Amino acid sequence: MINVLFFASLRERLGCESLTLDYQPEMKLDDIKNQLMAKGDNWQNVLSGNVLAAIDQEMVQGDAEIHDNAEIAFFPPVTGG
Amino acid sequence: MINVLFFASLRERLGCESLTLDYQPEMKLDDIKNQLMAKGDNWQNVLSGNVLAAIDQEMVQGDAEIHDNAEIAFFPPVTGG
Amino acid sequence: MDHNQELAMIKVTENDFNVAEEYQALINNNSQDGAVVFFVGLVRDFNQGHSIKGLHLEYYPAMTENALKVIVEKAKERWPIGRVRLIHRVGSLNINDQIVFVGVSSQHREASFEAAQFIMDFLKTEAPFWKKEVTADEGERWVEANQKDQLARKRW
Amino acid sequence: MDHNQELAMIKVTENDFNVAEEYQALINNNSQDGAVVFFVGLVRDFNQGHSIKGLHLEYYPAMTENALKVIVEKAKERWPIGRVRLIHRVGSLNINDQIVFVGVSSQHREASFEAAQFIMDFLKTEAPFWKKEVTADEGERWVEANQKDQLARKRW
Repeated sequence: MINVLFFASLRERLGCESLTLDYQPEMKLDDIKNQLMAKGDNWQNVLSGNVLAAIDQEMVQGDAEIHDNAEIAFFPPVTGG
Repeated sequence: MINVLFFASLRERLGCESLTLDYQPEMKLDDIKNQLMAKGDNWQNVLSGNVLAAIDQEMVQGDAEIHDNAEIAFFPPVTGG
Repeated sequence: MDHNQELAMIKVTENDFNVAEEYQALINNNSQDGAVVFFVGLVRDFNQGHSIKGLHLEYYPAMTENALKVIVEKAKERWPIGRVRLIHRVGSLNINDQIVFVGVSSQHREASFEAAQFIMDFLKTEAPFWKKEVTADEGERWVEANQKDQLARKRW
Repeated sequence: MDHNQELAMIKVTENDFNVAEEYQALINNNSQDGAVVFFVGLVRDFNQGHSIKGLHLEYYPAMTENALKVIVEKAKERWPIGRVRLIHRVGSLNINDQIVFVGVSSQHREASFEAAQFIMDFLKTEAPFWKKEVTADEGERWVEANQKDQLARKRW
């Protein structure tokens, strides 16, 4: 199982805070993203924008590998400070 | 008349806090300095080092002109902050 | 308080902070450091063309504090600094409220100034916080990330 | 307090200052500035190879405060800053005593950070203050001007 979290404007625009996906061997972050974008036009639109991602609370790029039980997070560019 | 002030290590090494000199038309700062250096070996030594100067409380270079009643100050490089 | 805790205090909290107390924690029993630099960020009344009434700060609880630790560690590797204190608030804030505090001590001022700027530049671009503003004219809006902050981060 | 006084407070004094009060004076009724940077310089226990017991700060009473005003004016011409507070102590100081405070507010953090550094770099090289240290090993000695400070000043 993989836990996927969404934050801030992504969470609001998707109307979703978290979901779970089945783990497949050799998955990369972009595979997860493509799977989510296939959920519909809104998912496609929102996730094709400027979206950052983290695996197990560390920022990663699209080619990062996923392990079983990973916590994946998608969020917009950060605006703290 | 011209008032000449000395600060910090210059004051201590010269053993002098202030003195007055007669004003001469077209005097420059370097003329004052040369006049003071002629007072003896110690004055020569101390004033030939790295010495800053101000006329009427503004930092100036050696070619600055002196006016009557000017306040001239000589001091070492500053070390505040 | 153990040694590490004293050298770097990092906190993400809903509570306000007290600048005088943070300053004391940077200088108490610290006679080797002659320089203290700090930065406070506050909620302004106007941002990105909108008049602001307040804001809400969202974060990623499992990740944010650790992201800040990584940034502070990078600063410590890069400059000879003494103590660091970094506090970032989350939740609902009003105009003039304090948002963020970064305090750095060092022997000489250059290290403190540069490390404090480095920490802020990385915090602004890499730490998972998101601001939603309550505007006077358009209701609520998510603050957009700033090109200028990306550039500031790239200079290091 | 008139408008100018509020925007730039400059003081040369034997008295200590209170960082919390200075911070309040930078932010009170100031909802347009989202950034406050400040620097505090303190007496360290070790300098230029000597263990220090205290120091005496000499200045040029007729000139020093005005020299600081000129430096602050230059900073205000160069960056969009709000308020500036600059305090420099003179007379006898002990280890850990506060020597100098520079506080700057601005809308965005870059201006405050740069202006505060600019003010310190010019103060260190152009404002008539001289430090005489009381050392543990060699009695009293005048602090020597620092090549690094000259370089820092030249970057602007």
